[in-house]
Amino acid sequence: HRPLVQYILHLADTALILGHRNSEWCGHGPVLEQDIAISNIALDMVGQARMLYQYAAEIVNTTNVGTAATEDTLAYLRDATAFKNLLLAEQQNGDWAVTILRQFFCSTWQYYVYTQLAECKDARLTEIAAKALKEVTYHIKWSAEWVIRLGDGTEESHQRLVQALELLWPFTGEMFIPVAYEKEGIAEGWAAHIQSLQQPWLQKITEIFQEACITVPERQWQQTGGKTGIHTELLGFLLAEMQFLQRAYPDSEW
Amino acid sequence: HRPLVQYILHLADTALILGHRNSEWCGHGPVLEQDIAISNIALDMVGQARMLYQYAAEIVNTTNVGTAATEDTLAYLRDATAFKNLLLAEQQNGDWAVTILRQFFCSTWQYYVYTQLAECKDARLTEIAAKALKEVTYHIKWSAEWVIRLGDGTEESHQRLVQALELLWPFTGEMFIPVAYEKEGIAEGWAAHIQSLQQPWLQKITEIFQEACITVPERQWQQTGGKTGIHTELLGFLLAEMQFLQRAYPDSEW
Amino acid sequence: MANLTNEEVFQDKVDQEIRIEPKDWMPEAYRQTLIRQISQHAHSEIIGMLPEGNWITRAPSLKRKAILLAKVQDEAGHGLYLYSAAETLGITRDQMYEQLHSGQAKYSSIFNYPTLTWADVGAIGWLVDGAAIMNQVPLCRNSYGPYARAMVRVCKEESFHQRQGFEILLTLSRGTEAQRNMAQDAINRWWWPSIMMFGPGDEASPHTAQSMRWKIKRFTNDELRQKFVDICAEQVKILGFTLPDEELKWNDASGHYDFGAIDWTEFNNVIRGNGPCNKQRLDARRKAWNDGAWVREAAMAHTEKRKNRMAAAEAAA
Amino acid sequence: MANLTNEEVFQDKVDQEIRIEPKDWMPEAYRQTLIRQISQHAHSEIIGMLPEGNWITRAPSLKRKAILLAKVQDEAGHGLYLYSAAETLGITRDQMYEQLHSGQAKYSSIFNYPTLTWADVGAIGWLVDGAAIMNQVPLCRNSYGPYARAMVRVCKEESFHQRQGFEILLTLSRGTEAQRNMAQDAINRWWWPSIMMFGPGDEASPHTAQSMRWKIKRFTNDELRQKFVDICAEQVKILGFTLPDEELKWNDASGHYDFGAIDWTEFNNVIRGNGPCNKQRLDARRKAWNDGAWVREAAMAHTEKRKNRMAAAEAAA
Repeated sequence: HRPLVQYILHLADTALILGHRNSEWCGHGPVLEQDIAISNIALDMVGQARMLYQYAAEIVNTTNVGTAATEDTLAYLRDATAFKNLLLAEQQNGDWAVTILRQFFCSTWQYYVYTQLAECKDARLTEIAAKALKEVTYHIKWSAEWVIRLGDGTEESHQRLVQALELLWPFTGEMFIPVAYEKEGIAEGWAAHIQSLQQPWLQKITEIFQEACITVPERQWQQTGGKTGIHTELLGFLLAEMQFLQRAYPDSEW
Repeated sequence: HRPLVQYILHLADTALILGHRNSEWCGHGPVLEQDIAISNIALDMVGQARMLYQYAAEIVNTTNVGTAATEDTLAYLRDATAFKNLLLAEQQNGDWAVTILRQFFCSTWQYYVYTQLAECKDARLTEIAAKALKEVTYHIKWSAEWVIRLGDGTEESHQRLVQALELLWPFTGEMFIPVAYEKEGIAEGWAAHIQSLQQPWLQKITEIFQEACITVPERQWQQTGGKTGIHTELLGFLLAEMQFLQRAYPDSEW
Repeated sequence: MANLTNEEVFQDKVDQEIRIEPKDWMPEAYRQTLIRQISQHAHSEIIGMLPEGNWITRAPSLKRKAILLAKVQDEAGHGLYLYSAAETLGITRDQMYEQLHSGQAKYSSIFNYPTLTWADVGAIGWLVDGAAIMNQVPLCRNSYGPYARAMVRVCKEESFHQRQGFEILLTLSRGTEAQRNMAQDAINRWWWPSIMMFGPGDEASPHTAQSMRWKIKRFTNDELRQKFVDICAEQVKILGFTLPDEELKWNDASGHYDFGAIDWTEFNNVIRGNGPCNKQRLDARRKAWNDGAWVREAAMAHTEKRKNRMAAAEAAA
Repeated sequence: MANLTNEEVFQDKVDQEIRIEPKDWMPEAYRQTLIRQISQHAHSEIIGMLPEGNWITRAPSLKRKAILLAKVQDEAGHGLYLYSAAETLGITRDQMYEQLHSGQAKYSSIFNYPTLTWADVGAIGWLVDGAAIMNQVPLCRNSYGPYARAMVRVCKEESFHQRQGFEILLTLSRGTEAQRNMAQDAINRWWWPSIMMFGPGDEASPHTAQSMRWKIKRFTNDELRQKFVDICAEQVKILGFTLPDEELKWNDASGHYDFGAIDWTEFNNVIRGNGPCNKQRLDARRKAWNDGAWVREAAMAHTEKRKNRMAAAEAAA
């Protein structure tokens, strides 16, 4: 079950790390209502991560008798090279434009991934995906509206959105390039066929970008590595903060 | 020997945390020569911290048979509430004005403290202080020159220095208020008599401020707590980063 | 009725426990008192997000992270209800922010203390939310309708938060020695500031009588404080910790716990801006507000554009 | 001698291993080649501070922290020597910065890779500094005096850094399994980029001949690369790790190690700005430069003020 576990961790880590970044906004948002909205998305992300980690832990514990993996050992006791989240998820919040665009890209990806998983051959993943799908549908709506608002807002907001796009675009390609464990999953029917998702993803992005008066970048070089544990320099710092208590006070109940 | 150990840790922690903050500039300084200078001060601070931690570890190990304290267990395996550094040392770098002023305040304090310790009743502290004194003398000179340069530079630099002063001044009072372990040390002759140092410290500050065209603030409310482990919210984040590897990979040689 | 003044009609309603609504006549002093109190309360929710928010990224388990995130988000929601209630009295949210950022408006001093360990999150839930509830429950029956209704929603969530805080401390109390020390230390630091949340003693609280007559207030500061002490003195036993007050002990005669003298110098100091985090808290809020300016402008500009486009489309049709 | 052209006198000196000094006549192409090469080298030192600097605050022991800090500081020093050497050729440091920040000037592509674990600090010391030394030692004898003298100082420190890097890996190799994995992973990631540090193969390196005639270069890229591979292939055995090249093996006939084909597509991609950290590195330097503008202005303004005051005092005397 190793590839399946890796795949679940890839989904879980992406949700957790993106949730972590969003949660950094809590108390610091540009508008009170949006502070609530972004925290809410963070909460949804953490919730999805938990369901996925719990499932991964069960498989691990069933496969390797004697191990006691839990959602928390998986989240708190792996170092950066074991994390499999999309590089996009770990990018810094930057300004509101970066946060919004990161969310829009990720949510749209999650939407198509979960839509496929909701019909996949793994019953548990089907369940989780169906549940997550409802939340993600709202996340796309919310972030797309903000993309439009910023792109078609003031000159400054348009400029900031364009800069955010420049920063984040090279991290989107990774979404649609399957790594080893995904290929196995695609073959066995428990992973989303991500190559086929690039087109609908791009279409949705293009559609919203049109309303936002910005253009989809030309094909360009893309960063990869997140799914196999080769991250940007940012993840190590994020984990140092996130994991501190579990690391400093091992074997404690919280 | 508990009060002596606490006192040594107070000096060591202050040096380490200040060194840590300064080291954050390495590679990001405003002028290449000053990048080197601030890194050099960071290096001196870490060096002083090491001498002090080594001494503290020796006492601990001698007193409590079976313990294996080292400079690294003391630096890396204590949580924030056990750290005894001045609150001033943990304040964020902010801009160059904050960093410079923080250094000037701390170095001037260290200068007077080490001057007294160089003649105290504890032979080992005498040695360490004498060695540190040479470095600290240069740090005062360097930071004082920068205080003058910023205060008597452009309108912007003057304004920034004034803001830095507003931010940092409430953290200076703690330097001269002895806590329990210091009082014992003062009585026994192995700690600096810090109350008597406030006057010369203030005089040095006043002198440089005059050249820098800024004024020493009126008496005002002062923060305390650092020496007894009650810190600002900043220290926890600093330690999470600093201690990550030691925490994540316990019992390893590096 | 024709002979009654506005003032008398108003007080009569209040006396009969009929809610005052936004369109009703009310004394200007009543309105101003409410604006001050409700906006102060709203600001407290918003500033109150910061100390606990400080631990969201470091919460020690995913479950705790989710609970804490939801809690801090609830506080934002409370801020929202309360700003809306205050707006019914003729002040805008931006005006209230302006008062907060300029230092003119107050917020609860408790949030000027730092959260230094994870246990502080527990202590805030148990003690700070506990004290808040004690203050707030009577406000559910206060005379101003929008405020009373907002408070009903707030109180429901707050008591939930308090239980969560207590549960954090309970878990720590059953944990390692380091965890127990962490929890006791947090209680030691938060106890006295919590006690002070009820405000000055009755003898130093000149507005209490008027507020009680208007039914904005229903108990005096000291009454509520005593009730809080009585409850905490019992609950702390369940935790197996102690409250940092050597004079705390049961008094058979009064049927209450006696407790030590409050250090009002500290209280006044923190109120005057000299708490450990006053500057940090306000700076954080000002920064959020200033950094968000371009976002709010963009949203407004976009709404305007849409409106114009729709108007143009209609005109063309 | 009277019949010799400037060009001939110059080449004669070079051939006789007499150093060219700033005031000597030199061909414009020689000057431009040197400016490009020295400034590129200086930029590499400055950008090179960033990947390792990334681990200063997280170094796993105080000793390692001090060593790393000193090392990164040394790199700043190297940058300083080299900028000074370039300045003797008639370009200012600010002009060189401007070229760096605008993306016009290059720096060593190796620094566009991220440092992801502590072991990367070891791998950079061993491999990257190792490759750098291989390139740099011959430069100590290059024909331009200021550059050659700067390189003597640089090389002395670099070999020290390389030993420190090797020692980090050696310690990890004797450590826990996690540490050994960390080290092998770092070697895997840094090996090929290090190999590429010697630049394109000789057949694709058109300027080599001219540079060798001018004695700016003394060995071809491939010669140096082979030497580096030969040394590393031996040293990695001491570490008990492997180099990520299945074709690496000793060739009795050539007396060298054979090694696999280099992925020049990646090399060219990174040079074109598509490395994992190109944007991050340049952004960090631009930010440092822009954030520091007011500091540099203040320093200049202050110097000016002092000068004026001294002049006024003298005039008054």
